[in-house]
Amino acid sequence: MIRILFFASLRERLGEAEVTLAPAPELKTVADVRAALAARTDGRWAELLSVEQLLLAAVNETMAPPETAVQDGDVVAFFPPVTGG
Amino acid sequence: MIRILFFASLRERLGEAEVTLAPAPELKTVADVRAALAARTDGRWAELLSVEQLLLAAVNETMAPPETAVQDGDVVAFFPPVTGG
Amino acid sequence: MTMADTISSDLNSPDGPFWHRIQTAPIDCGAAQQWLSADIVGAAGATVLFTGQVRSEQGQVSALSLEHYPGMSEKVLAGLIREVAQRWPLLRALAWHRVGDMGAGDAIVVVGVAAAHRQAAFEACSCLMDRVKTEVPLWKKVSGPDGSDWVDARDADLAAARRWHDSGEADER
Amino acid sequence: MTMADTISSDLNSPDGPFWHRIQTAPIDCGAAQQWLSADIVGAAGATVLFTGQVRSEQGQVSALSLEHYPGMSEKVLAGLIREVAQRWPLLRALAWHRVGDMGAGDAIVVVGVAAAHRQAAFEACSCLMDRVKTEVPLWKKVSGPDGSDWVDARDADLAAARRWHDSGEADER
Repeated sequence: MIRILFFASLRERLGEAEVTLAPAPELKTVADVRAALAARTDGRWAELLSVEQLLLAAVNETMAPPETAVQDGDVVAFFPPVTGG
Repeated sequence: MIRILFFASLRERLGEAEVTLAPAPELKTVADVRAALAARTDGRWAELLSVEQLLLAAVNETMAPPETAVQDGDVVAFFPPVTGG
Repeated sequence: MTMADTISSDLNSPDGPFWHRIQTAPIDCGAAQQWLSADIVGAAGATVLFTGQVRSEQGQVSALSLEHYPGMSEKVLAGLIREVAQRWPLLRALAWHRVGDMGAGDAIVVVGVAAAHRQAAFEACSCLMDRVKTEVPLWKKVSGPDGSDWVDARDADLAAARRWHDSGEADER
Repeated sequence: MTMADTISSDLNSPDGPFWHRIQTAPIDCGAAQQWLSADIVGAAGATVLFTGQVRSEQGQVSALSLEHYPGMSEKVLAGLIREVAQRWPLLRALAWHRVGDMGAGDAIVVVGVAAAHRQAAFEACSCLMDRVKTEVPLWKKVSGPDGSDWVDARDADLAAARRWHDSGEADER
């Protein structure tokens, strides 16, 4: 399975902190995972995960651009630009 | 009288922390005071106060370039470049 | 997986030269300064310590809540310290970041370095702080009389962090 | 009139926004940080604290003695703080300098500022420290196994201080 985490405003607006996706041939990259999530028709998934939204991603706790490869067992996280400090 | 103070290595090498000079028509500026001191023939005054030595001066606790006016009652200080901090 | 409410494990330690920490407990800035200055060989001539505190914004901010990505935030913080210490010759460096709930005036973050000379210390501390602001997965939510909302990322912070990329480090990676 | 061995009078005070001090007693850096952070209106988002300490220089320095020009050193220090606070919007600023005898690892000077934003805090603190190094009448003498000698002024320090003149302040005077 691919574990997917959401943080901060994205987590709050989705109403979910975590979902899982079954690995599939069409889920090769971070961009693919995001597109799969944006294809969900329940709730605000399409809006909040659309490519128009400025979101960052990490794969296994390392920042990951959209083309980063994803495989079974990975943890993918999506979140808004960071605002610490 | 004009009070003259010396600090740090200059004080140590002169063997004096303070001298006084009587006001005189030829003692118009900091440079004049320095020249008067350098004219002393006892000890190392000529060497240590010569214009070749890199020294700073203050008049009444304010940094003062050589052309600064000096008058009766002033406190003039000479010292090497500062090394605090 | 919402707000982290545990103090993260310390793989690093006060005994080594680098010390990062994500913590829910209040930050003790005095302790940070003391640790930086305690260089037993006496080779550190300069320390620079930065603290970021919750601003009240004329009463518009009464509380601040900080969420992080547990595990990743510690990892990124540790990596930033290592990178900064490769660019400037540092004897010690620390970065402690608070998460969870805090109020106006509370310290959110403390970042500090010790070096032989002050120029390196100022630059390294400033760089480390700019990168903490833009690279560690942390998110602020502020509460005030009009309710609460997430803070937007500032372009000025991204520009500040880019300064350091333009002048070396990132180019070499 | 040799080594100053009195704590100079405080015309300024911990109750105001600026605090300068020439002191023979050891410097308490934690107290400096605490004072900077204690901004009751919560308007200060950033503090930057610099400390300079006696370096042992691989055992070549066992003790350091600092002479100053009593009266003038306090006056210059106070003036520098005022000038820096005119250039950057500071909520608090302090500069405490130790004089007299100290040993390796002891703090010689602590300079710190509090501001709304970090860029101003870093720049103001760095500028204040560069100017303290080159404008306050203070002189270091170091002692080691080979005897003692006065420290020469460094060109690098003068160059560092000039940076701030070139980019504004001094031009406006």
